[in-house]
Amino acid sequence: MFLQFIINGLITGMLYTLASLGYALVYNTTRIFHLALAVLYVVAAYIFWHVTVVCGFPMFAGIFASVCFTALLSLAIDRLVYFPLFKLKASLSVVLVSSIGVFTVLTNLVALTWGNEFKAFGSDISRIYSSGNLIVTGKQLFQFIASLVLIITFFLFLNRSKTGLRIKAVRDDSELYQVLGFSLTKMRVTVFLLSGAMISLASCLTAWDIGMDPYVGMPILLNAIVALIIGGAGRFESCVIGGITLGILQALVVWQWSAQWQEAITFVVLIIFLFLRPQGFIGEKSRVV
Amino acid sequence: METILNISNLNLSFISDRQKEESLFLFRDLSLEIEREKITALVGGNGAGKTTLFNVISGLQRGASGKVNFQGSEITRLSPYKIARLGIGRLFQGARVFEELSILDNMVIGAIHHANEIPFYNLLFYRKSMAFEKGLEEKAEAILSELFGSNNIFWEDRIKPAGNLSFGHQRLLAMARLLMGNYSLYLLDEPTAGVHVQFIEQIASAIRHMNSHSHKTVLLIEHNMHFVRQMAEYCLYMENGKIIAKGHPNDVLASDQVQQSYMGI
Amino acid sequence: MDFLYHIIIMIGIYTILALAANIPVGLANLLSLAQAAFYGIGAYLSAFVLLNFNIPLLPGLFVVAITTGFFSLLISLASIRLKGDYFILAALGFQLIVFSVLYNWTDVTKGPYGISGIPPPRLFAFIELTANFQFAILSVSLAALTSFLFYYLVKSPFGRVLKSIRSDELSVSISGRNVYQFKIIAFFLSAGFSASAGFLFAGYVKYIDPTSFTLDESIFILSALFIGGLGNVKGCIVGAAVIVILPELLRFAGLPDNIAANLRQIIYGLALILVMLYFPKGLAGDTMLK
Amino acid sequence: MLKLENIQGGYTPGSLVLQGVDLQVQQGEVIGIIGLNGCGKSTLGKAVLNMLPFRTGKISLKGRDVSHLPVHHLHNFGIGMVMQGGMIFPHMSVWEHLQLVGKSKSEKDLKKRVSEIEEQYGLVIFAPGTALNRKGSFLSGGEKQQLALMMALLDNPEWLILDEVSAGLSPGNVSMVAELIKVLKTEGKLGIILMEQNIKLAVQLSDHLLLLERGVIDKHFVVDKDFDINNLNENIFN
Repeated sequence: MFLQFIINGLITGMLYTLASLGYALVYNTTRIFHLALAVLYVVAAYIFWHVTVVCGFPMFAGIFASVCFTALLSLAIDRLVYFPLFKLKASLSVVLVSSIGVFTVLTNLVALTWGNEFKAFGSDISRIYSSGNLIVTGKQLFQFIASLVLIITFFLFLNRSKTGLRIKAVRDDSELYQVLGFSLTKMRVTVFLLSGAMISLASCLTAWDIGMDPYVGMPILLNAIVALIIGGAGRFESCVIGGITLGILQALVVWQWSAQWQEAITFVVLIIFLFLRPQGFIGEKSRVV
Repeated sequence: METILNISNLNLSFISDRQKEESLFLFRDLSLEIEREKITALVGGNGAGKTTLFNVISGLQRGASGKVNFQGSEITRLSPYKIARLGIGRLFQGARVFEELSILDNMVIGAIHHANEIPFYNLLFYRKSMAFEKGLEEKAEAILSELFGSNNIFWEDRIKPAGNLSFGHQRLLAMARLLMGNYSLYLLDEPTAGVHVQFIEQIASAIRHMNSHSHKTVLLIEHNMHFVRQMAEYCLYMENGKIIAKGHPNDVLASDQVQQSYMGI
Repeated sequence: MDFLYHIIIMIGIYTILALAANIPVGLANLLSLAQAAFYGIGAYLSAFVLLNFNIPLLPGLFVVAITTGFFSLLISLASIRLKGDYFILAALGFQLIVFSVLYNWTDVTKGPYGISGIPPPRLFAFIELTANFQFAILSVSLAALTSFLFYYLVKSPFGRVLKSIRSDELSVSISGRNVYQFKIIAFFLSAGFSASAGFLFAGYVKYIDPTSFTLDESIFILSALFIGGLGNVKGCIVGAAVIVILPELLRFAGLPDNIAANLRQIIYGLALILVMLYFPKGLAGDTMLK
Repeated sequence: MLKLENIQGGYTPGSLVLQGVDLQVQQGEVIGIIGLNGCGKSTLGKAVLNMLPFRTGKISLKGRDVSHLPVHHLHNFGIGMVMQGGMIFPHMSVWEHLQLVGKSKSEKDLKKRVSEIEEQYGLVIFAPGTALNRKGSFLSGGEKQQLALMMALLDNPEWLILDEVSAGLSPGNVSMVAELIKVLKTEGKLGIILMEQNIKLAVQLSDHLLLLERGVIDKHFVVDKDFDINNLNENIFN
């Protein structure tokens, strides 16, 4: 049984990693507490659902449409809200409050468009692969493989491509980045598009298995943020470490106690980390004063 | 002469982020004494550790080993607010006035009193609270008119937000605010930095006021050598966390060692 | 008439909640996303007090406010140790943990079923407050009392120290003030005020469940505060009035309830964005979020 | 010509670190800016690149007004800068730094260009056979400075602002930097503004020395055969 929960936790953790990478792309480069990402997660799932279930297109077309739409919406949020505030030299708290505003507006637009009720992707029972006591469903296997491929692709992109190098450079030192002749404004376009795409992929993979309603985004986003913090804010590798740790930890909580406490435990872990090791697993301690 | 502040064997290091083993020393066995009722200047190049030393004295920088003695009692590991209450006042670099508060409130905050800062004290003991506030306002008026003349702009604009003042005026207000605290030792971090020339004489007279009028000790960090010569009776030259020369400012600044170190010749 | 009383009662409750949030957010610049947690703790404790003890209104209110105040120590501890984003996240965590406990600790809180049949509070041991107009009077007087206290708080030397912490914490501590102590008191007062709103709510609705005290509710309280404006009483009253009356106007406009609920939220969200972009001081505030 | 006229600026609106600086650099010329700590040398560097929160005055490049261009544009107009402490990206490898700055160059071209610069100016950390996969934070101070200089030169700038490039370096590295500047000077293609704490070095390298005090250019010296360094000392300390 233990191993079964570890496997389930690992798969959940990898999905958290994807969401966490989406958050980290924005947070690590702009320091925006991007709560509106939660609603992008929801929008992505609904677009996917609409294109596949309502319009009847194949799954990959649905994912493609969802990724494109979410990425553009993410960019639009930056252009219409965050970037004007950045120009006004508003503080990050102000940006956070406006982000909450965006979250509220879009969540309710989704609810108005598609309704408040729960939606699922058909009720077909997927194939089951078992070995001994271990059971893995076909959907889980797909989630595992897809997110593994995506995570590897992301890190290859980050470390090999020019754009990836630029993202790493902005994260390290945005002032030097500009001195070397690169525009931060252009970089914002890149990170918001990519962040939207990442959160959309995380969302499609999850919603396809367990369905969605307009309010699923926030818990997932909070898990993604917690993953980044316990891994170590400022890095991208921390999303993987934090995401998988969190996934497995929650699975173990479900195993030992019950599912209802997993959210509370997540935040207890977060608060322990904030107090005892704010730099996370792999972060560096910053200099005093 | 009697000493007011006595620092012995101060060590401060932090583990560098990058090379995990190597620790960087800011201070290594630093010892110094500050004489009572004198103006002492602390000079030295960037990164010599002057501001960090101030932070250690006023309790903002933790993790130093060694002893800091102030008027005979050890203050090494006390909280900043306790150190202030014992009588060490500090002027930070930059403007550092409370921009949204009125000029008068800025002055009143400078006084160390906490009896009436309990919530609803003014509601429960209205008369007492008002009398107390009145006393502080009178004190503020006295200090401002003594420093800047009887009809100075600070007193005239006392109910306007301090953020409206020019940088030089904000700096002067911060100095005047410091006088509200009745400290026995004033730590001034670059009082003239970034200030327009017209204010420098006023800052100098405020420092003289601290020193001669109320017989208080002043320790100041300064890059303006004219100002050091003009103000200080004693000078400490600091390099890489050590005091490498001390004495009368003219002697210290004339020494080859100091000139070489300061100018990197 | 009952409808009007309802509006008045709700404006009273949200005025108190906005004023409570104004202490840490408006005066000390600590963006607390845990205000609904205090409100919830206050409401549950009130239900407990009203159900189990036969004590009059004012002592009951006092006990609830003080007890809730002690819960705020968890948040003030976080505000002392953590800066910026990390504090915001810790407060968010506290909010979600409180909700989770209210929702899942069924032995004590009855979980999602909530607590029903809360008896009305009694004034001076003999007048039972059952009628809505009585509650409206109670609500208005409590809101007035809170406003009065808040007004004196802002004007007081204590408020002055909080405002200076907002602009420069280090300068306050080297002027001999224990900044931690001030933050602890600020959150204590904020939690106490929120709890009195919880008391009103529990006594008025007579039924409480965890869904009234979610993160959304925290956001809602902050919306009232930001739309009205930070730093004074006026902003809180204006903000509370706007967020309570607005949905009723939508109802008058003839929109079906399910659409009106979402539309209302959309309007708050938009208002929040527009306030941040174009009116950083809100409709009637003194200062802006830093 | 890179020309600054009446540059005022600082970090908060009221407090001006620079209170009206004028200077001009021709191609092939080295202008040394000296002065005591805190006189505004680094701030001046930032002011040229439009990196200060508050700045007024006019900056023109070959007669064209570039005062309001953002920092990344100025780079593309040929102004390179090496900031104090050899600023590099701590989590990126040396090779990644080069790839980043090399923009669209292919790997082969980039390698060729790097080894050209390495031979020309003696930036030894790029000599053939050295490991280029070390992360920025693991480089020594001298290596960081070499990398920063390499990045500045890789884009063929026409103007170079060097902010305290010798600060905190070992004597060996200081002379390496000095050699590099001398080579640049003899080539005569670049106009260099050199903010320098080390006066001896500034005298050695510059054509003109400007003494910055309290945010204004207090004195101007032409460095020629008759120039006496002791005279300079007198001026600064009295």
